[in-house]
Amino acid sequence: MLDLNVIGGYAWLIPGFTFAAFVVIMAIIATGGSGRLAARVAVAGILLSTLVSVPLLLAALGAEGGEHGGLAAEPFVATWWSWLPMGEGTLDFGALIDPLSAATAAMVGILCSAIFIYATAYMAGELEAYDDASGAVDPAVGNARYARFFAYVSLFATGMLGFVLASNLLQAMVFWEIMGLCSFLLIGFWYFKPSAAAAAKKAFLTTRIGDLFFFVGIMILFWMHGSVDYTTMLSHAGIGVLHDAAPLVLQFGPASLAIPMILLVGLMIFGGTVGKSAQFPLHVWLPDAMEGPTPVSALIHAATMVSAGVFLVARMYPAFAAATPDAPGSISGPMFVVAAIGAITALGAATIATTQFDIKRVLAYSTISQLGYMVAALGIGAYVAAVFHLITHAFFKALLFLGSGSVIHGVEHGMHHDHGHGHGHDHDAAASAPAGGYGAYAADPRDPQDMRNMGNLRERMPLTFWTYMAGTLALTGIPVWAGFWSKDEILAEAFHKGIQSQIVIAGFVWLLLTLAAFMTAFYMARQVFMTFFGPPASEGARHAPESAPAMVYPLVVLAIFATLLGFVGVPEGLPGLGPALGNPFHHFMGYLSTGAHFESLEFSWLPMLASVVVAALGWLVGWLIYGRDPAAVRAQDPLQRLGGAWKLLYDKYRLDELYGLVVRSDPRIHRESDASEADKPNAEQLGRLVALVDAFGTLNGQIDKLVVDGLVNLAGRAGEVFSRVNGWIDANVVDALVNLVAYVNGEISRGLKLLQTGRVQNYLLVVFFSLLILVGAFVM
Amino acid sequence: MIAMHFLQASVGWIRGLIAGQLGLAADALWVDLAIWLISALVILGVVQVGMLYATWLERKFLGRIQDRLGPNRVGIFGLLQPFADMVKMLTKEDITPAQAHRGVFNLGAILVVPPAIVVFAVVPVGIGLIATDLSVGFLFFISVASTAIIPIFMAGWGSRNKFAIIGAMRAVAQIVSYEIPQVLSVVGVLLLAGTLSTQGLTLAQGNGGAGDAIGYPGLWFVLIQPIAFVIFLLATTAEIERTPFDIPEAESEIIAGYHTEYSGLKFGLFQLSQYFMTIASAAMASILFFGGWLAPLPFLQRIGPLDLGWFWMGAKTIFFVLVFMWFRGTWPRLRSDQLMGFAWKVLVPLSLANLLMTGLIGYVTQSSTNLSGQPLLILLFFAVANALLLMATLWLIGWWRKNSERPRIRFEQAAAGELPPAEVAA
Amino acid sequence: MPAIPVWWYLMVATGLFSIGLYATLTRRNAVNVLMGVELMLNAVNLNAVALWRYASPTVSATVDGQSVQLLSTLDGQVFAIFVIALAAAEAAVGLALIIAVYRSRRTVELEQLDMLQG
Amino acid sequence: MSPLLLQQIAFMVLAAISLSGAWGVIRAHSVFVSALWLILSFVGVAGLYVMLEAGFLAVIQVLVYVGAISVLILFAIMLTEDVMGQAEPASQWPLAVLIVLPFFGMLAKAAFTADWQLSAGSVAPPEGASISAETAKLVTTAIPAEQGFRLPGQVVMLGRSLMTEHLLAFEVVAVVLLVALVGAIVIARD
Repeated sequence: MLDLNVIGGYAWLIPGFTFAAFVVIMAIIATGGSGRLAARVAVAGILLSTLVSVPLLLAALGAEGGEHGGLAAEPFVATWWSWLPMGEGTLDFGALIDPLSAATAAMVGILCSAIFIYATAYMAGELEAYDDASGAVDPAVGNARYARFFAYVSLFATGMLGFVLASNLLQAMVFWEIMGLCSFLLIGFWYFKPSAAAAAKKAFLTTRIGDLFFFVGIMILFWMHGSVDYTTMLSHAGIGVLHDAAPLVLQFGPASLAIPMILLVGLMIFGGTVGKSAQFPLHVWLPDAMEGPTPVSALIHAATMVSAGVFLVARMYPAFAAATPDAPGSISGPMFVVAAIGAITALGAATIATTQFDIKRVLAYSTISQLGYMVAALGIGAYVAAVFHLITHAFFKALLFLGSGSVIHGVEHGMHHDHGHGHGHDHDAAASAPAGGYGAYAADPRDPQDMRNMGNLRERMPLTFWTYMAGTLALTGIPVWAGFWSKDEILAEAFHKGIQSQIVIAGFVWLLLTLAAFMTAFYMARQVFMTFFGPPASEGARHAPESAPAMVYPLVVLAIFATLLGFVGVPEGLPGLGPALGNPFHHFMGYLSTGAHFESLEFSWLPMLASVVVAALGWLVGWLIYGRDPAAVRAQDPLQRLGGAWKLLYDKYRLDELYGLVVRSDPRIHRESDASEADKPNAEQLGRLVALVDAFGTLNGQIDKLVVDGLVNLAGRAGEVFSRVNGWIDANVVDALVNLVAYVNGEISRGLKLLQTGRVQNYLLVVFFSLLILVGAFVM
Repeated sequence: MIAMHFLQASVGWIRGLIAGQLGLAADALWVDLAIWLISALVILGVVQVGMLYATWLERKFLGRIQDRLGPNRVGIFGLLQPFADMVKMLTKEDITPAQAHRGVFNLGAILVVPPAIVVFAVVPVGIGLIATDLSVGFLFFISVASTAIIPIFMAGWGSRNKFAIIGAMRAVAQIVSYEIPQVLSVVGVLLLAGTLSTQGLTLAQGNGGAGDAIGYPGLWFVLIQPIAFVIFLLATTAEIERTPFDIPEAESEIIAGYHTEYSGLKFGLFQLSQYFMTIASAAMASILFFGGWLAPLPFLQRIGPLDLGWFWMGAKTIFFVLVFMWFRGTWPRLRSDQLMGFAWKVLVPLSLANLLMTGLIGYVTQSSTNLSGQPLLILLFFAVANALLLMATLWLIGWWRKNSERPRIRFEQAAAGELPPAEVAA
Repeated sequence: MPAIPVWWYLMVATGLFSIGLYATLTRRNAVNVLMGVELMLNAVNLNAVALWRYASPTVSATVDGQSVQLLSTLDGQVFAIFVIALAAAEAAVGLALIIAVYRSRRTVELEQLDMLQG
Repeated sequence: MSPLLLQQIAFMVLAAISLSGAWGVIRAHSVFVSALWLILSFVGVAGLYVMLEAGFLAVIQVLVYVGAISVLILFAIMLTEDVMGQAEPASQWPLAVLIVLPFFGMLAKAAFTADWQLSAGSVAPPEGASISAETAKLVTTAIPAEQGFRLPGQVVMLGRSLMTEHLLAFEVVAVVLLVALVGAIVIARD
């Protein structure tokens, strides 16, 4: 077996390889080298990282089995270099390897490898031909752009891996911000598209809000512990410090407000999560982030970076649970807020997803929803389940995104086949949309991302379809696929605590999450039926080819993961399967750094049955509405008959508008990203409104002329007379006084000026005169 | 230590002698006064006669160098020539220019002599034979010698004569410049001797001297500090404005420099002071580097009860006076810019390097217990260091010569048409 | 007790200082002003050395079998040495300034150097 | 004539030299002559240092003030010769008198009336005198020798004092001198 103490010492290679790849690619770009070479370097970098991170996970698995919390309580800590001497200790860059970081690092490595390989093919369009905003075509620019993509994603992988392995909170924050930067760069990868540039800015600024809270949290923790090392902060003693800390008392005159430190710290750290993991109310950036290339959506905005927020809460979980350090599963302190936010996000995003037409946008809301699941799970103390879902979700959501990318790619190629002109893919569709759009809620026939332009892809792209189905089944929680086991574990915990233990918040969470599960099945069914079934709705769908092998094989790999990964976390109580598999995931992950242990949940059929039933129901409803005649629903979504409620959902609860109103009236910040679907008021209603306004205006005008103007003119006359009097006084009294003051000042200054002789001896005379007086007073 | 006691004993003996003659207590103030008076008279007498015969010696010596006889009419070998010169000088008309500032003009001539005499107060000629053994003897010599430039300034300014003022300014610039390498070169010796007293400096160079206490062998410092000696000798030659450094009174350029307007007795005073300073400098060179009144070999120090310190001191002093004359007889005068450049670009860096070298070796040898009792090893150190310093000296002088000669080379190139016209015009 | 009371020295220092001050305040020529400053510095030095000699702490000691009082510090002299060193620096910079001013204005009369007049 | 009287006479002569030199500075009609008077004053002060048993300082005074600073002053006068007219006082001289005279009076009063807490001690025993071990402990700069302890001369003690307790000031002065040197060259060069 692999020895953690040996391989742990090489953990720096994990982010090191990708960073080296980044540096090499930057050199390639600087020297004008080949983009394909850059892609190969990036893939090589991440594969080497994976070759270290997977054995690291195996070594961590082998190192499990300590008496008091095992590897979690006694993690392997490596110091890479001492960065800053601070106070008594130094701030080190290093690695902390415990079950959480080892599992996540391996997951990130495998996913990044798959996505990088996929991207080499997906982004190849950049290489072939390139036209930027000015219309200039220059292959060298395309080449550099292709290479730049891989530079960015390599740097991103560095950030994510460094964040996961970080040994202290400040190091984590540094890599966290590197990720934020890469996210910004990659969302705005096609920066000449106004919508992409706006989306990048939006994502960057929105997450900064969360990061501010995060940083404040770090500072509070440093103030309390004198260190930002995880091992110091999150040990049993460190949690004790947090537990015993005096509350922060805010004084408002006579009233005072005492904020427990646990709550303050937890909420501040959670602020970072809300921003990064796109939780309500800062979730608005993530759907817009789909402006970036699809591999980026899969990598950053589905699988890794957004789950970094969840990872952060999981990492800091002992601090969140510090109110009851010995019963880690109980809900206390800031966890209420975490649970509520997570549940609201899960359901809210799922409802929005039911109304979207953009294939990636649906998945984006699905991602938000699933992140809400994880956050809610952490909030109700289902730590293991949350981490489990984090891992499984990363795989199947990345699979879905890559699948959607494959679909878009196919449809787009189909369109090219049809029209024989136009280059590039998802970026130029929106750019070429006519200014007026295609009417309210109608599909742009040239948009390769719109599900209403698809159909029948099941036959055109069979491998994509089948792998996509694996991801869908996993996401919707159909038994044996990975998502079922992880989602079921969350729901079981919520059910257990909420219904059986009568904890209100957990019950609330269970209710919302179950509803969200139904919604999930429903919108995924809708998506699958609209995309893959029925007759083709456009030339693009009709001629869509299967994607390149480099794109399909990663899908297959991920599909295998999405299908089978769940078996590592099958509840032990499940008859038959459970005892056979033994739930290794829980045994691996079930300890906290404080040494506390999460007991395995007693198995109960009820929540499992409930979730299966809900998922099945969702599929059923989805089939009833969308599955029977996909062609019709592509023309007009049946749910649109819901009217206002549908529009509210379609407009994402109009949160963007609200923020725009509150934060800044410039509509560009929130409107540009969906400029193609600007809502148009009904013309007829508009006409009536105009007539009414006209009549009112006429009446108003008369009143204005007769009454208001009269008053105004009267006031004007009076004002004029008064002003004349006033003017006289001003000129003869006030000005005279002012001039007098100025004159007196001038005369005094003229006298005082004489003191400034410019002769050094005069000054010296004054100096010694003063000295004479001073010393004289002293001597006498 | 032994020498110290001996010194005190001999002072006590003289003191007792005087007290006995005058019938006073040995520690009375009068005895001190009498000793001072006797010292002053002895110094004045010896130095004045020495000065007179230094002029004779110079004329004879230069004569030999220039293949002629020198004074040979007045007295045998012209030995009475100085007295004849003195009579001539005293009987010449004393002229004060009408435009001159009378007070400053006269004071300049008068004040130029005292510093040259006062410096002899710290010149020892044997055990106990020193006017005052100041603990800061060498510094006293330097500071008093440096005051000699004030009367030069007064002479130049008071004469109301362009040549006089130019000569005075040149003299002051030169003396101020050369004072620096002069002092810096001696600091190495002072470090080794551990004292500023001239008597102490002398004793430090003998066996059992003060130098013994800090582990150095009884050797003349010229052997340990040869570079410093050369620097000191050159700087001193410049200090006393002797050829080749006699630019302030370069007769072919500015007539006679700051004493152009002086005649008769006052002119004589300038000559007097210059010969005094020459003798004093020669004495100081022998004290600092050649063991002062110490004999070259121990058994030559005394004959029976008679200490021969005065003889050795006199011999060394006359030797150095001859050296100065030899310089005058053989070397051409420097150009003014060469003179200043030589002081600042060659002598000052070299003396600093020498000081650094001495300090380093002193530090190493005193801080290392292994070396403190090994004089030969220390001497080896100094030998190596001095060899290095000599190489540096040669390189530095070469560099300086190359740089100072560059204008001439360029001029010749221009004359030969080797330079482009634009550069010639520039 | 030394033969001369300490206030004799202090009076000389006071006189030097006052004369120096007068020179500083009344001389037209910048070089003359500098001379006044040097006089004042000399007065201060004299004061420091005199008070060092007369009023610095002593220690009882046995020298050659006799009990004597020895001055325990040389601080007054050290102070004076520093002042002299700084005076040298001051003179160098001051005279360099005077020469620079003379080059540009053809005068060193302080009453004509009043460019800062209000 | 006792040694005491002799000392007093010497003091008076030296004081007269110093003060008359200073007086000459303000009374001379020519700047050059002022400078010469100034030199006289410096020499007088050096003599007073000798009387105060500060021989090293006296020599330094002559070396630096007479040999260096005065020469600088004379040089400056020479270089600005053409503006040297009659050295008449500035127009504010009556005011200056009004300030200087009370100043003098005040300082003189302070010199007379202040309690100086005089202590009677000799500067140092004769160099080479043997001292007891207790004395050696008191005077930390004593050099051990075979037959007991020897006190070093004043110059040695001054050097040690500069290199130990006043080292910082010494270094600072060294830096100041260097800066002044460079600054003077920069200011005065063409």
